[in-house]
Amino acid sequence: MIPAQFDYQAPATLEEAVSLLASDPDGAKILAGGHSLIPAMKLRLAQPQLLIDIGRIKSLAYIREEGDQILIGATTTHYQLESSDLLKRICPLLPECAKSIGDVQVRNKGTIGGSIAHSDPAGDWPAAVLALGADLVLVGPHGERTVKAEEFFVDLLTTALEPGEILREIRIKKPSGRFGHAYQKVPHPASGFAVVGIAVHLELNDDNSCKAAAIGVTGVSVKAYRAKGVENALAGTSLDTDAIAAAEKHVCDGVDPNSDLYASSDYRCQLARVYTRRALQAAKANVQ
Amino acid sequence: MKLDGTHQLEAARERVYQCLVDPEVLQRCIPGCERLEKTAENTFAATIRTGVGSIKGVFNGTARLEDLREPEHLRIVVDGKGTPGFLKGSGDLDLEQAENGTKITYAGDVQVGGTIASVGQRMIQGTAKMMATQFFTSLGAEAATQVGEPPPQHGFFRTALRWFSGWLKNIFRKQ
Amino acid sequence: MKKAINLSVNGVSRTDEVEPRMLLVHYLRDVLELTGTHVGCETSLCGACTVMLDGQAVKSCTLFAVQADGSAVTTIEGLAENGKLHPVQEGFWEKHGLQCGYCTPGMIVTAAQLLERNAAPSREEICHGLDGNLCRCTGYQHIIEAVEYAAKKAGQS
Amino acid sequence: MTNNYVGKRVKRTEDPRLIRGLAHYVDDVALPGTLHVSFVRSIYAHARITNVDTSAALAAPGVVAVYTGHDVAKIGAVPCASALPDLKVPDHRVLASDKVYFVGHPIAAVVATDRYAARDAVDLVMVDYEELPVVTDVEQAAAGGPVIHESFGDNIAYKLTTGEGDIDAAFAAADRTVKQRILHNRLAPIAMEPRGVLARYFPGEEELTMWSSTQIPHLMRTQVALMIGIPENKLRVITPEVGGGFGSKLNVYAEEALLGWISMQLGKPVKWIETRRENMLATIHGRGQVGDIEVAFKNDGTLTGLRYSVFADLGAYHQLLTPAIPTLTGLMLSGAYKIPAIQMNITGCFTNKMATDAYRGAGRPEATYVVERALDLVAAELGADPAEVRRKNFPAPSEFPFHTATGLDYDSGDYEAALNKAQEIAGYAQLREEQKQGRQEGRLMGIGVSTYVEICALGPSQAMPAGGWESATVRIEPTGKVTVLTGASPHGQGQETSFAQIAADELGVDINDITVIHGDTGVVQYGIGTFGSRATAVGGTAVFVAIQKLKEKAQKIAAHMLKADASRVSFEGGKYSLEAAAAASAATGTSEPVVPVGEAPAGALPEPQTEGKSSLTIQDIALAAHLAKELPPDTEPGLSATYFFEPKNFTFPFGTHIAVVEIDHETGDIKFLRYVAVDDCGRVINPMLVDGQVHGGIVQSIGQAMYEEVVYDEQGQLVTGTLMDYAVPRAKHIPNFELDRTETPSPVNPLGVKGVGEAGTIGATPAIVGAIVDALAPFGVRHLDMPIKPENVWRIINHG
Repeated sequence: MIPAQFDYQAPATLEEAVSLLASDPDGAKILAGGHSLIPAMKLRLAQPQLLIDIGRIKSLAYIREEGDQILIGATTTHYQLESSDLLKRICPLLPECAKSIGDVQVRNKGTIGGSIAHSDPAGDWPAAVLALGADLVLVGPHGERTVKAEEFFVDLLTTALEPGEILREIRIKKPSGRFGHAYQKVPHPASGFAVVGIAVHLELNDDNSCKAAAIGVTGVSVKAYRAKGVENALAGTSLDTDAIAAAEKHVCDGVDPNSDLYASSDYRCQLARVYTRRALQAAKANVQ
Repeated sequence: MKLDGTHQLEAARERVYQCLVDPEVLQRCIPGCERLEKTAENTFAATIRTGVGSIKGVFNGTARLEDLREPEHLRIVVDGKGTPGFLKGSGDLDLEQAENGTKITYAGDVQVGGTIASVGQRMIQGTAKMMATQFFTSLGAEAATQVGEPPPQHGFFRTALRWFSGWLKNIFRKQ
Repeated sequence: MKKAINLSVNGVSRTDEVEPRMLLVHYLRDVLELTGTHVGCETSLCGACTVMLDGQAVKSCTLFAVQADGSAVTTIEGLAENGKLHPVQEGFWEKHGLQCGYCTPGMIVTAAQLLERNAAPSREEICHGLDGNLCRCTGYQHIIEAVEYAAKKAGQS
Repeated sequence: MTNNYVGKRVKRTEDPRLIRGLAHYVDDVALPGTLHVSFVRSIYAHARITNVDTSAALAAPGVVAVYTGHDVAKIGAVPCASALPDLKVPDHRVLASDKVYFVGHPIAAVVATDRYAARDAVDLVMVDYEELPVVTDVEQAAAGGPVIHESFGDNIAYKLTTGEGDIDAAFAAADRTVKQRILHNRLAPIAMEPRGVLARYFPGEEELTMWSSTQIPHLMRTQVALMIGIPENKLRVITPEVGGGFGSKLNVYAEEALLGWISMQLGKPVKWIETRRENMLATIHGRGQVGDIEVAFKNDGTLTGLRYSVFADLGAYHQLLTPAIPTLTGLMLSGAYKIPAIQMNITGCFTNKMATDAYRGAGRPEATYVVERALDLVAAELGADPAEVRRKNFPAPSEFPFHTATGLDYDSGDYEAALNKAQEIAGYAQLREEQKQGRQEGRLMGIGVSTYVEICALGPSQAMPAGGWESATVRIEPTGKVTVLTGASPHGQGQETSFAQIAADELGVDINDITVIHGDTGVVQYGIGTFGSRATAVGGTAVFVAIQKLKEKAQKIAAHMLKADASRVSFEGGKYSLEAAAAASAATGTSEPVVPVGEAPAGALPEPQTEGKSSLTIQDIALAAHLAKELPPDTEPGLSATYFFEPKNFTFPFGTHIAVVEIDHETGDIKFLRYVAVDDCGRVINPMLVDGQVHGGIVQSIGQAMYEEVVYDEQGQLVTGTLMDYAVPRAKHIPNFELDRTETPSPVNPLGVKGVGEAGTIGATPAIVGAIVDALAPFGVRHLDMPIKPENVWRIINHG
């Protein structure tokens, strides 16, 4: 219940945060909403020497349109995303995903950047940002770089963030044309984490055939991933029952599914298949 | 918890075996191993600072090599205790000469206790797999060098990157 | 090293020096002696510690007091205004939404947030809104009815 | 004032403080200079302790003391109050010194100036262990696994056979028999407030006050006094607000005695508040049985015999009632049915786990579950409707008191009435029709029926380890305020309200003039506590009878003051009046209260004015009794009465629960369509409180049936160590409950109440499991073990 001692800094700017982090890249941790880190600290599984609280950098919390992109600041809370009218209009997958994270208290304080940087294997955001093909903007002592979501999630709780780097922004290409979306999840009855979570971004041709399907999967493997097998199987199809049934089978291709007390690996795969289908059907049904 | 799998290393079996019984190499390959001191024949005192993401712990304990049958088999037995609990494990490693290197088949049993056991339920298996992968990836890099050459650099992050690129290659190979 | 914090709790301005690791819930309970906010788990799952931080329901066990520096906190003790119970408090009393009372402060604060954002929630929306709060006594049915009562009551006034 | 509170939905008097956050639980009690305790606990399930090095911890900032097992050897053993023949009782010390027997076993107590420093120092205590082989499976433990307590030679704590009737003959003569192995998952009670103790020793007075989150303040006082060697009358136990117990606080724990002892050593207040992880590790668990149920029956469905052979997983040590819990299972194996021969064979075994003990229902849910599962198996075997098989075996209302082959006499009941009512509310016939239709369309819908009976109002002292009575003192203060002191120690059940309802009706006073006090051994006469659905049936009865005693005295005083023979004075609506005829001849007077008590000037007691009055309120009498100027001869001043109620029998509430579920055949997900419960808990004092008890109980059943399970791995590590993995039901997991009641008064107590605290937990589990199994009947399923998770269901659907 009680964390080990640490030092605390609340820089006013991101630059300050980067230089603080550079002072001790191993012992320092970035604190955003704290909803992944603080529970681990209370169990003393994480004992950082220094917490750099970026929650006070006001300029890091935003949702805005810029050209054909949606820019989301790292410390934007789940609730801000859930309740954003702009996003409901132009990128409804994000609010839908946000709504299924944890509970209202967690959504009020937890941040999208914290969640993505922590890369919990059962976190919700990784699935959504993968499905939306997001770019993640990382800033470090040597400047800024952009990493594709697909390359960002490396392994269990392990990302492309180099020591000393901070996730600053999530950039998403504004969905255009005829698109549908869905995030469907089996929450663990105790923790609320995704046993399986499927995010779908679906683009249709004028004849209602599938132009492109992007599917982010969380909960199934040690890290979130794009279900390329499903995506490839759907491309060009009419998205009818048979096409979806044929495609859903590929959702666990190439991954070694997790197995735990609640769900064995083959049951998890079954859930992934079923929820892939349900998410696809839901996405198809809400195409504008 | 059972842990098993196979790894393909691009090095000759004898070389891989040498690496496995070389404490200096082992120290570099075991993720987070800060100290590996010989205390008796094939027995070492070890300090391992390891973890995933922000979850970290320090373990002190012993590592032992058993059932040495060069160049085809050995068993590694580890036992450590630390702030987040304890970990114990043993793994049998079988080395086979394969087409372009060595195929290692491992079968082990890992036990954890204390906090990590009671709170880390959904992550333990993933962590163990990840550590095994890191170990064998590093081992592969070590074995790819010749005796007397400087060892490869493979800190935690580099190892992960190397493993990641290897994984990407594998994906492409499959397709 | 201790850090100075300055915040408003239930409308009263507070200044203190705290260890950075001090959890907000311990600051409220042990330093300010506002013991209505409870601790029921250590993994952010029970919601007994819920308070309002700048108008948003948060789990005060998953926040350091230093993070609340400069903020306004409302705890269960500050929910009734001028001695008049908040409609959710009334609902819990009227509908027997509590038994042992331990989860109740967190449950009430969370329910208040729910009604602020959705004045007339459905049963399903109430359950979704209370997903972060555990109760082991009531079986939730009376809690749901209490929130429904409060929604109706607030709608009338 | 003629009151009619009993039977009404009266809002709780407890609530104003609770809903405003102004109530005090143990951790809310702050004393200056309090030291905080944190425990070093074993990370191994079975090991020899070779060394404990406390030097670094002692040197840490803020640390005042560190105690290990050897330091506290003088403290007596943690008590076990169960007396079973040939029971093996391990020497359960408050801190382990040589060996640890389960993960979480306390090894050292660190005392520091604040809770942060205490927690930090725990990490600095170095314990060296030598691991020993572990046994966690109860059957392996029985069959000769590693021996936990070496001196016993094996892990079998006791074996017991109970029951009446010729069981072998019953099975030999049966048309048919069924047998099923059944598992009762180990559960964690998870009271929302973890345990906690604050102890303060007064060196001058040589008195120790302990605030503890317990269900049994007086029993705890007795036991802790014995353990730490303080005279019992120098120890005061206060239970402030208690945040739920469910049996987990019906115990005396190592930490309680230790905190008292530490405070005496240091002469300072010391506090320990359990963390949730400690709560999962080292607060008792419930259930944990595995066994075979066998039933003998005739082709027409008549039950002729029942045998249950069970291994009870007791854990590493006995807590207060550990070995007794499975014996309660044996008592209730007749269920709501006429079964001529019943036998239970219990093998209680030690395992390297935390002790099991009383968790809501305490042994009786296990009985109801196996019996109800057995009835479903009989129905399946016969192809009969499960409700009809039950109906066939009910004793008729005229057969009560009904003697069972487990040796009990059920007090009263009309089981069929409850079944009929539940079926009617559920639309049972229509549901079966819908199910039939649905099956043809591939829908997996299931209906589960449970017609339970439970044993409550624990109980006659002969059957209880530490007395089964309950006490009450009722006192009317000079100002007319009524104080009720109850030895029961409610913690959320609402007896401050329901006892006030009883008192208000019986005394004819305003309910707001009544204060119910409990949970302070310095204030309240000795009592037993709140558990076993006893507080109202036993404790409420004590209040009721104490009031009658008080009124007898008041009547005498009233007669004296009214200058009439006591036999001519009647009591109604809070007033003693001369009988109508006598009143007519008496001087005319007002029947209004003669002393406007509430308007008395501050600091002065009004003088009772009785001259010429024909009636007096009981509050007038109270004042006169305290002034003692106008009392009949040989009458003690004051107006209070104490009563210790000894129940002659248990009570036997009953009811019917019907659960309707539908299963998603692709995911195995289980959804409730309906939940109907008709409970009969005898006379109802406050229907709102009764509903609340039933709701809460059913949801704990939902937890056991579908979500909850304490899981240890083979090495004895607790893998469900937090609420991240141990799933307590949330609001989204529950159906909309449709409750109703029948009301069959109990003849056992004058209130006619039976108790309802555990009914939901006892009656609901088999209905839920029955419904799930029924949904899966097309796959040939007859039983599934709990918790039934979606994966289990999916496996059945997809793999048979």
